[in-house]
Amino acid sequence: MQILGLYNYWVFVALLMIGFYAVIAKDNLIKKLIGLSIFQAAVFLLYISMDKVEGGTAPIIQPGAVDQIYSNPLPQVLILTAIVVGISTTALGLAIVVRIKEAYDTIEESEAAAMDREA
Amino acid sequence: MFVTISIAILVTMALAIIRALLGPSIYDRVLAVNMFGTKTVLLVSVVAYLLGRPDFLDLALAYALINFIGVLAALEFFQSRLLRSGLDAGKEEDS
Amino acid sequence: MSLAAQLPALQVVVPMLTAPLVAFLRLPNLAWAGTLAASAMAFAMAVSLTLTVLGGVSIDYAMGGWPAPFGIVLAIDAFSALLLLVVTGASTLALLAGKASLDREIAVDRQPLFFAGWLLVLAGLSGIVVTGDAFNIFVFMEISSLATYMLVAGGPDRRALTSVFKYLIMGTIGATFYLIGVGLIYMMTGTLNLADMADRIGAVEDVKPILVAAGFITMGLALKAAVFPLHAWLPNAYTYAPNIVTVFLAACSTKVALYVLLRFDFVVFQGNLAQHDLQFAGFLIPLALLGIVMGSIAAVFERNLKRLLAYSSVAQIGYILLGAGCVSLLGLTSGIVHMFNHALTKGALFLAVACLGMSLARLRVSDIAGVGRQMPWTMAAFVLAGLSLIGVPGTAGFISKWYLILAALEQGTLGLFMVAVIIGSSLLAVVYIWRIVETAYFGEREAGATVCAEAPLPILALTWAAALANLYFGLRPQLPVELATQAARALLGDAL
Amino acid sequence: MSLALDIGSWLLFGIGSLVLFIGALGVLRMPTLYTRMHAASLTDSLGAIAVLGGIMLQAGWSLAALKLLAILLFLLLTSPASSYALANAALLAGHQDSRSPPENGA
Amino acid sequence: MTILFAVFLLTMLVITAIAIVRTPDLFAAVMLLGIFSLLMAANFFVLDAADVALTEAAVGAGISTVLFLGALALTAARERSSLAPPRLALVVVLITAATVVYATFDKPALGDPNAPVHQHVAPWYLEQTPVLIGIPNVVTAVLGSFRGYDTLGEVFVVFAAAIGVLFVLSGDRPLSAVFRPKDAPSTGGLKHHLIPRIVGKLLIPFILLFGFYVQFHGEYGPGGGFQAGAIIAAAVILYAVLEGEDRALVALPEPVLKGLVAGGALLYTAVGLVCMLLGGNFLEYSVLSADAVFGQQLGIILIEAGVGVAVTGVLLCIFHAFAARDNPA
Repeated sequence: MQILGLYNYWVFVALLMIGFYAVIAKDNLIKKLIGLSIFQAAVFLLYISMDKVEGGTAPIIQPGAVDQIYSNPLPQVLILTAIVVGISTTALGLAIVVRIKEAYDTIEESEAAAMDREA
Repeated sequence: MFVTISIAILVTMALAIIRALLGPSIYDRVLAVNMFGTKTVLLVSVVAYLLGRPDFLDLALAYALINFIGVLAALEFFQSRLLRSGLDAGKEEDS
Repeated sequence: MSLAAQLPALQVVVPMLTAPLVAFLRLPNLAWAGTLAASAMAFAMAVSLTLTVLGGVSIDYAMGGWPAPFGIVLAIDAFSALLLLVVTGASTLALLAGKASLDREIAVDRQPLFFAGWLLVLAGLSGIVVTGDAFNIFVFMEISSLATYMLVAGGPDRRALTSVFKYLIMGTIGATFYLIGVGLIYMMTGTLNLADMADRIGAVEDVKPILVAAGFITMGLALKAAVFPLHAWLPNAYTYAPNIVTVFLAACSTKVALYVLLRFDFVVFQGNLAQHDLQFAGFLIPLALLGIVMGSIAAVFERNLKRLLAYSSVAQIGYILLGAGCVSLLGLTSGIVHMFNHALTKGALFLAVACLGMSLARLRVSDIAGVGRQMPWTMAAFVLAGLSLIGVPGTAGFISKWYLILAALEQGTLGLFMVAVIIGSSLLAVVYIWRIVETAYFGEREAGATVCAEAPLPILALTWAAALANLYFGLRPQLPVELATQAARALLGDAL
Repeated sequence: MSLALDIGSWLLFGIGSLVLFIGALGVLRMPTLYTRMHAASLTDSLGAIAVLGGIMLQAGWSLAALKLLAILLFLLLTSPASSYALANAALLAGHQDSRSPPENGA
Repeated sequence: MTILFAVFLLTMLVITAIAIVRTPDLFAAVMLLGIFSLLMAANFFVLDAADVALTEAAVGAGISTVLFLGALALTAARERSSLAPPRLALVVVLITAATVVYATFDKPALGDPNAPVHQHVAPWYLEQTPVLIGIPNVVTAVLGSFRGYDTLGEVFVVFAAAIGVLFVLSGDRPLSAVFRPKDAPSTGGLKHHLIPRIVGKLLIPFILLFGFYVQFHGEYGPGGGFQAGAIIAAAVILYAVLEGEDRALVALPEPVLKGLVAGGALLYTAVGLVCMLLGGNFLEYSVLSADAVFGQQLGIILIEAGVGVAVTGVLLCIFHAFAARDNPA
């Protein structure tokens, strides 16, 4: 049960690796941003996995329910904020990519770097 | 009862993902995304009952509309690309 | 409640509130004036907070009236006060000096947006410095980072775009690493408040997640602080940013990341994790030494003036880290004093570069040949600040290096090696500064090159003010040293 | 009464599962894009009706049933619309399957 | 049982992520990223995080897809086949992974009620929210009041994104041209597709209504300013997709959008300052009314409105800035 009980965390590790690899190994700038989204989503999963309580339900107090166990609200609040931060970073990154495409006519990092060296 | 139907929906979702992975054309992928989205809506509705929190049906509604908007945005993307490539072709003929 | 009691919140809120007010103004000059006013107010508040803190009290402020650990509290001690002075001071100085320089680099209609971004950088950095909550640090780190990317992307060269993209990717990885670390600590302690974390972390039995958290937080912040070898984003970002943005960033952005790093490592981990010293001795000190050497060497061979100074910054970050790595009162004091002094030095140097940028189209070392005679005041200020960078006695740079050497000598044999590196790198600094000075004064202006006019008075006057501040704090170092000693004592608290 | 409702739900869920599965299989196995779309769009609607109808029987007269009805209406409106738009876009772009009969190809 | 669902969903998540990274077709990657987000959201839902699930779906599957598509339309649809696989990257990733794996063994198992996170701070929120704030949704209470300062920061993060995108995209043209391409032919949206157009236009009022419901129901159920902002923005984006961006800009002109961006951020900050003027700390809503609990509720409603307004404006600004950009080629 230990392996299954930690399954969320194994998936977190897997997604972290996949996203991180895409960010640092891919040459395409949009692919890097996609990788960054996966990388951040992995962290969301880490936090949300913490909030679960056995037999609990979402932390919205039900009227009349006695002895109801609720999940932890705090990680949820943090991740709400983190999701917003993630989309903001993506939007700004995409705007920069669009400008790079117009200035260099490529969205491959190595090609742009090669043009910089020539200049 | 809810468990059975959830499993059926999960299997459907998995098949939709396989189609999305296979492609081959971009339209196949949009089709798969659309199908996957509808199945997520159904899954959320069922799980809301499974968890005993019917007030979470709001989520299913939100998913349904997000899905619709996503598909239409993808279509507009095709169309603008089509239009643009048409224009480009026109330019080539002119020059 | 009196106004004084609200200062910690206002310190962040005033620049933040001004940002949406100026963002969509049609009048760039009004936007500039508003930004300057907010920045100056922030500086005044920082001075007032510093005076309170110097009295030996630290200030706590409960946001929303909720006590820690349930709400977010702001906690200001000597360390935060010192950083607040640096951040708000650099912002005000650069804004005051930089309007003319900015007009050359950024179209007038975009300037209000630019100033809004500037205010967000200011608010974000101040927010990081004053808060006592680990997740709140992340939020404000992202405000300042996003706004910084935007400011850097305003540089006129297209290479600003590629370098800012690299900065965005590395910065986001750093922030996400930090978030992972905070998550792991939260998982094991159930709290996000730094002080509460320090209390509870010692009681955790399963320490593996905590150790990994320490690693992730250190790595993430080292990325943000451009600690060697994670500095890859820094040289180009500084080089292609608008000149005035470079002044602001070089003076404070990496220092704030270092601030968080030191605060976390000392307050949360050092006293509570067995063998945490190893992280310093085995990891940060070697990186610091390598950074000092490699940064200085890269600076010696660099041809672009701004990138040369940026590489020098990589070396200076090494000094700060080296001092902190000694894990002694003297060492930490030297590191923290160097944060202050290096901000003064680099601020003045980049201001001088901004002056040069007013007359020169390109800023390679070869481009300034003979400029010393045509822009005597600018180059004189550059030389003065350069002396401080080298660490000549009588300048601010000497003070921090002196303390650093004293701290290193406490360390025994390893200390002697550190001293050798410090002195060697100072000699390298002599080489690269001399190379600039030689070219500027003894080089021949190319035939047909335009005659450079001296920079306009406002920017020149403020460059001189910054350069003279190097002299002032070299002769009267009491204020930074006092603050730094207090800060070091507070950081070491349990570990002493 | 509740037994009847339960049986009704089981029946609807059974139909729903079957239809959804067949639809998914069709999307996976059909040879060309347009046939795959055909499989998806038909089963999507019927599957949604069956599944949501089954839940509605369980929900009884409540706000939840109203929400379910809203979701169902939404799906019934949007699903064919997006299918149509998708097919139309593919057609306009001149998409042809490699396996489509020669007389259809231009 | 739900745990097994989660395991299934998580496995699909990993498969999708691998496929996203492997495919060289960027359009396919973006579509798969949409599926990835929906899976993630379904997973959050199973893990009892309803608010987060709503946000992830609206932002990840909705807004993020739209933005990526907008950027793809302006750049390139395919990734150039990559060179030799970078070994250094693999090494860095493997070291990172090994570190995290090392930590995993000591983590409390999923759902363990004795985990430290369930012992400290969080129980206080669950106990005190009904007493101090008097609303059922504890997430909204923590978000709006206990950690309201974080949420203020969040609003300024999106604000920074909006001005950042406008600033970056105005780098090579006057700022006034960012929303209006000079002579690009209007793509006219999906004007020729009658059925989606009619269905879409029929639905838009209901989507808006639903958005307001999510906004004001946030104290009682999953929802709140951010989710509502994303849904309302999505409704307007739908209109823009169907009728063309120019028509959407007539309905909500540029100054209005900018006003929303600045106004939402200002509203939130102003609420905090009013608390200060009334003698409380920053964002201490209790002083807003003689009845502290009602003051808290009033404060949360006001700041949620600020969040909703700001997010709507920001997302639409960013969308229009991308959509109005003419083709560089």
